[in-house]
Formats: sequence, structure tokens, C-alpha cells
Amino acid sequence: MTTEEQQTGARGDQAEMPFAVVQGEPYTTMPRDLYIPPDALEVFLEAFEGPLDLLLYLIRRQNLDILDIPLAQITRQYMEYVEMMKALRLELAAEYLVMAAMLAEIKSRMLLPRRQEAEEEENDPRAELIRRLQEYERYKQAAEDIDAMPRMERDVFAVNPESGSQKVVRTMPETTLRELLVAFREVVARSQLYTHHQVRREALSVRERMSSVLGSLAGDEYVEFTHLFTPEEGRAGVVVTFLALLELVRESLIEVVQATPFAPLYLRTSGSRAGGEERVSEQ
Amino acid sequence: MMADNTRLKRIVEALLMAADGPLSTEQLQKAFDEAELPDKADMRLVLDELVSDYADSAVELVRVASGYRFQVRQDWSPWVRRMASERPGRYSRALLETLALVAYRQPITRGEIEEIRGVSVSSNIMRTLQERDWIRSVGQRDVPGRPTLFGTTRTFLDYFNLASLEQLPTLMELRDFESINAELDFGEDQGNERQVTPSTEAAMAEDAPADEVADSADADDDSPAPGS
Amino acid sequence: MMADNTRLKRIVEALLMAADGPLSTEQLQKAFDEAELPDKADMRLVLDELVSDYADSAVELVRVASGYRFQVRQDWSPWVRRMASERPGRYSRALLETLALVAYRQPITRGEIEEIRGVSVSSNIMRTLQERDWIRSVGQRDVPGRPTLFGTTRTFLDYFNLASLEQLPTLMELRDFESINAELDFGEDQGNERQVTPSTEAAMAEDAPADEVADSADADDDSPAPGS
Repeated sequence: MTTEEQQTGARGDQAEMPFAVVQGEPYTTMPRDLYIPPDALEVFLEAFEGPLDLLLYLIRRQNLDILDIPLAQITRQYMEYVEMMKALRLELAAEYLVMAAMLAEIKSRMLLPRRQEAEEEENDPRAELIRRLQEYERYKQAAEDIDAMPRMERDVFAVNPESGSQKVVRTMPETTLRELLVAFREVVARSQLYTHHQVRREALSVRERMSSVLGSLAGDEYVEFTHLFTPEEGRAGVVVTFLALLELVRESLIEVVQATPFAPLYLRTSGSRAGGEERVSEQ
Repeated sequence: MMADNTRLKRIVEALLMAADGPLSTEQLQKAFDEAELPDKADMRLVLDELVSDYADSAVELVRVASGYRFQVRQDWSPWVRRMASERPGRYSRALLETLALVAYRQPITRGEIEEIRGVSVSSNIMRTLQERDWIRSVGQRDVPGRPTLFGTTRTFLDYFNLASLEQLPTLMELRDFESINAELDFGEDQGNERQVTPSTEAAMAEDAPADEVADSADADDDSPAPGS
Repeated sequence: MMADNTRLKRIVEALLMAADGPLSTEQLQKAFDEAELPDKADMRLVLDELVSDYADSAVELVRVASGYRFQVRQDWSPWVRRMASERPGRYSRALLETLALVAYRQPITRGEIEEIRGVSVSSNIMRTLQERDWIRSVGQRDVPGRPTLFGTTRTFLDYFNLASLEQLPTLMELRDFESINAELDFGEDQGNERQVTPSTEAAMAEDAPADEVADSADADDDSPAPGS
């Protein structure tokens, strides 16, 4: 029996269990060869929460009992999968290789001739693997159960009536600028923010202005360009507003229209476009 | 009809109970499919019924300018107030980081904050920050889903004793200035006592931090902008 | 008595309606003056009455881990959801599996979670879970490195509408190790039905030594078995 035949045989009576959809096409079987485009493989890789998950899939896909794993077959399928990932130089989590080594080790031990006395002392080499698979499967199932439980924000909504016509004076927690800056430093340190975006003081005042311009353009109405400037702020203020407008246009947050050359410029938020068009079509 | 209206009443009741603010009949209608869209007359009917259903309850359904809302009857406000004034906690690191990102990167969407922080930001945090009037919606990004853009408010500046956002230290300053580092680091230990009382607040306004921030900003003025 | 309890009931109703989260009977009691402080028995009584008062309503009074909470009956959640501006967050399998492990196996260390899941757990997941206040550090295991032990919080139970951990769905039954061993021990014990079938045996013997398998097995010979 060639490997090829065995594979087809093994796959013949599998339950169809699509586990990924790549570019609209459902995949019901594991990739058997290297014809799978790399991006599809990445989807496969992402579909699994690690080697135990992959092994469980391989077992369940064939309607096998965990206790009855045909180790050789599963190991081979697993190895094929790992080889494909290596061949495509996908970043392969070390855990997959550790599992590969474990499978190989179990398999080799199973092949060795055994003496009965030795067997009594030594457990079946598959026992540990089976224990781990079973244990993982329990929590995998538990996670699904938890996800299905009713939860706040999705299935459970707390009531929220006004707590009285007189505004309730609630004592809010206090904080300080230092605490805020410490927090910011930490998030910056954690993220790539620092390397990607240099937040300069200049930029900051522009960003602040961006917010306030957006705020004053809140309605659907067009606002005339000049109305956004406050001459009292002087040259610096006008420049900041202008920079903010340019940045807002660049980020497609506002749109600028001009009916004819030299006519006044009008601005409004890009967001209002959809609403505006709707109203036009209704009329 | 009868049965239908009971169902409609329950749905309207649920919507009003869960709502953040008053809902108009038009807004209420939006929760229904085309197929089961109730007409205005039925809506009014069930709203009237709800008003009387709650006649004996501690909450009442009232009509205000922008629609209907459930509210706690004023009779019980003293107890509610006493309860509400209980717990001034402490803001979480998550909240402060979110606030800082809105301050430095505004206008910014919740998704963008999550991307930078690498974790999801709970709705609670966004709500608290808005209730506190430190951040507000300043628009929507014109991408699918039309996510809300947030910016900081005057109240935010006032609270932190800033005349403008420019007074916040730049990232460079935050990272490189030994003095600020030192100053910031001892924050950690004192964290607990720093439930700033109004007097501490006032003291802060007068002394170090504001000045130092301003100083370092000055120092930066004639050097080229960091990173540019 | 009677009149008093109605009044007490209204106040408790008002407090629960106005609250941001679940309230325990102790918290509810704090809203009262010394003079009119209700005792626990009366509190329970009016709470029970409130539960049945709202039996026909679109909202219900439920008891979760940290107290009582009025919430919309789940029958009407779809309409409320449709009205909500924000999509409810979805959680990754990795996060849910981690959460499940903390819930069912607490106290547990991150290392132990990784061992069971067979993959490393990202710091983001641990941080998200802590920020949501679903899990928290409950101590340290007394082994080298003193790893943090995690447990779930009341907030976790509240969020998932649970009064206690016992209400979690039961875990899939784990067939015990001894019986697995017995079943696998296919040497001497002929009575065992679960013998590996000859065909499986043959298949195993036949196709096994793919080269790389043999190689890695060799390489592994003198090192301890992975995972053991």
C-alpha cells in the first residue's frame, strides 16, 4: 500500500468539517500537498490554537476516539503540516516543533519490541499525549461554553434610568497629571508609537485644533472657511487652524467645496455626506 | 392586536430601560425590523400604558424634550444620592492610558486606541471619560462602521491645570528628560496617598509640575523639533 | 410594618434602578440613616417581593455574584442590541480558553495555563483579562520564580450573569488516567476490548519510519521527553 493510497483511504469516509474559508472557498480537509497558496496556509495556521488543537482536529476529523489514536497516521499528517509550514517559511511557533518531537519519540517507542516485565513498569507512551489531549479538549469545550453563556453588552443589558431630576452629585475619583503622564509613558514604551509617530508639541496644538474644528463642524451644515478662524488669536492661531484643516483634509475627515473659482470655500465633515445624499434622494 | 401590543409594550419598555438617555418614538422605531415596524399610534398607546403601569413603582416614565425616559422618582433621590456619594475609587491604568492617547493623538477612534494599546478598551472606560467630560465625540471617521472620533475637552485642560495641550510634555521630553523621569518615578510609591484632595490640586497648580513642564518646553524652543 | 415595608421596597427599588452595577444587601443598607436602618430579614423580604413584582415586566431583578441587579429580560435583548450603537466585543479563542482555565482551575499560574493549552499565552491576553477585571492575582506559587497565581473575580461572574462559580457549565468528563492506562495496556490483559486493532498496528508499523521522524527520534534519545 502506498502512502498515497492510504491517505485517500483514510480520507474517504471522513466527516466533512469545514474549518476555514479561504477566498470564499471552504476547506474541509487539511492541505495534502504544497499547492496551497501561502496566504491560505496562514489562515490554517491561525485557525489553530497550537499543536494540541491541531492534533485534536486531525483526530476529530476522522471521528476517532482520542483513546484510539492511530498514532502513525496522525503523526504523519501532523508532520506533513509542519513540513509545509516550514517549506513556506511561515513563522512556526516552537510549540509545533516540540510536539513533532514528542510524536516522533512516542512513535519510535511504540515500534520497539517490548518485554512484558518492562511494559508493566512503563506506561504506554501514548498515555501522556492522550492525557494532554483530553485535558486540552475539556478546556477548549469549556471556552466555547463560556462564550455561549449570556453576557453583559451582548445578551444582558442592565437598566439605566436617570437617577433623579436633581443631578446626583457623584464623587468621581481624582487623578493627577503625573499619573496621566506615567500611564502615557508606559503605553508608549509598550507600543511602537514612539518609533512610528513623533508627537511634537507643534503637532499637539494642531491635533487639539483638529478636534475643535471637527467639533464646530458637528452638524451636516457647511461652514464657511473664514468662520473657522479667530483673528484675535493672531497669526500663530490662524496658522495652527490652517494646519489643522490641512491635516483634517489629508485624513479625509472633512471636505472642502467651492462652487466657482474665487467663490468662498465651504467645509463640512466627510461624515455628513451619506446623510445629505439620502435626504436629497428622498425629496 | 391585544397580544401584539403587549409584546410591543415589553420591547419598548426594554429599550427605554436600557437606554442611556431619552428616546423619541422615531428612535424607538429604529429597533424594529421593517416587517414588524409598529405605527406611531400603537407606540403612543403602549407608552401611555407604560406610564400607568409604573404608577406605583419607584421609577416613572416621563416625557422630556427629546423623548421618553425612565427616571427614579424624586421622592427617593435622597437615598440614591447617599448611595452614589459612597465610593470615590481610583482610576485604572487602562483608563489613564486611554485618556493620554486621546490627549496626544486626537482625534482618535476607539479602534485606534486599541491598536496602540494592544488590548481592547472597555465601553465603561469610554463612558466614564465622557461622563467626566474629559473627552467628547468630535466626529466620525469616514470608513466602514463610521467609528466615533474622540478629542479632549476644556474640562480636561482645566482639570489638569493646562492652558492648552501644548503644555503637555512631548514624547521626547517624557522619554529623555532625566528630571521628568525621576519626578515621575516616585509617583508609583505614593500612588495611594495621591487621591488628590482639592487642596493638593491647588498646590500642584502653583508649584513644580506645571512650571517644569513649561520650562522643558521652553528649553526645547530653540533646538530643532525632536525627530524632525 | 406593612406600610414600612412598602416604603422600604420603593427605596430599594430606586437604589437598584439608579445603580451602575449590582448592589449587595450591605451596600443597600448604607443608603439608610442609622435611625431607619432596615434589618437583613426585611431587606430579603422586599428583594423577594421585587423579584415577583417584576415578573410580568420587560426587566427582571436577578442576583449575581456581587449583589442584585435590574436587567432587561433576555427575551428582549435582540431589540436592545439593535438599538445599541456599538457592536459587542468578540473575544478570541485564545482569550476564552485562558479565561476558562482560570475559571475552572483557579488558582493557576500562567505557566500552568500554557502547559495545558500547549502554547504560550500572550501578555496581551493576561492584561486584557485583568483590565476587564475578570481575573486577578490571588497570590504566588511557592516555587522558584514565585509565579503569580490567578483567580476569577466577582466582576467576571457579574459579567456572565452568574451568582457563583458553581453555575458555570460542567466540564467535559475526563476519563481517568488509570482506565486509560488499562485500556492501552494491550500486552497481557486479553480481556480488554479496546485492543489496538491489528490493522492499526500494521499501518503503524508499515509507514512509520519516515526519515525525519527517525532522525528527530534519535536526536531526542538522550534528552528527556518533551513535555514530561
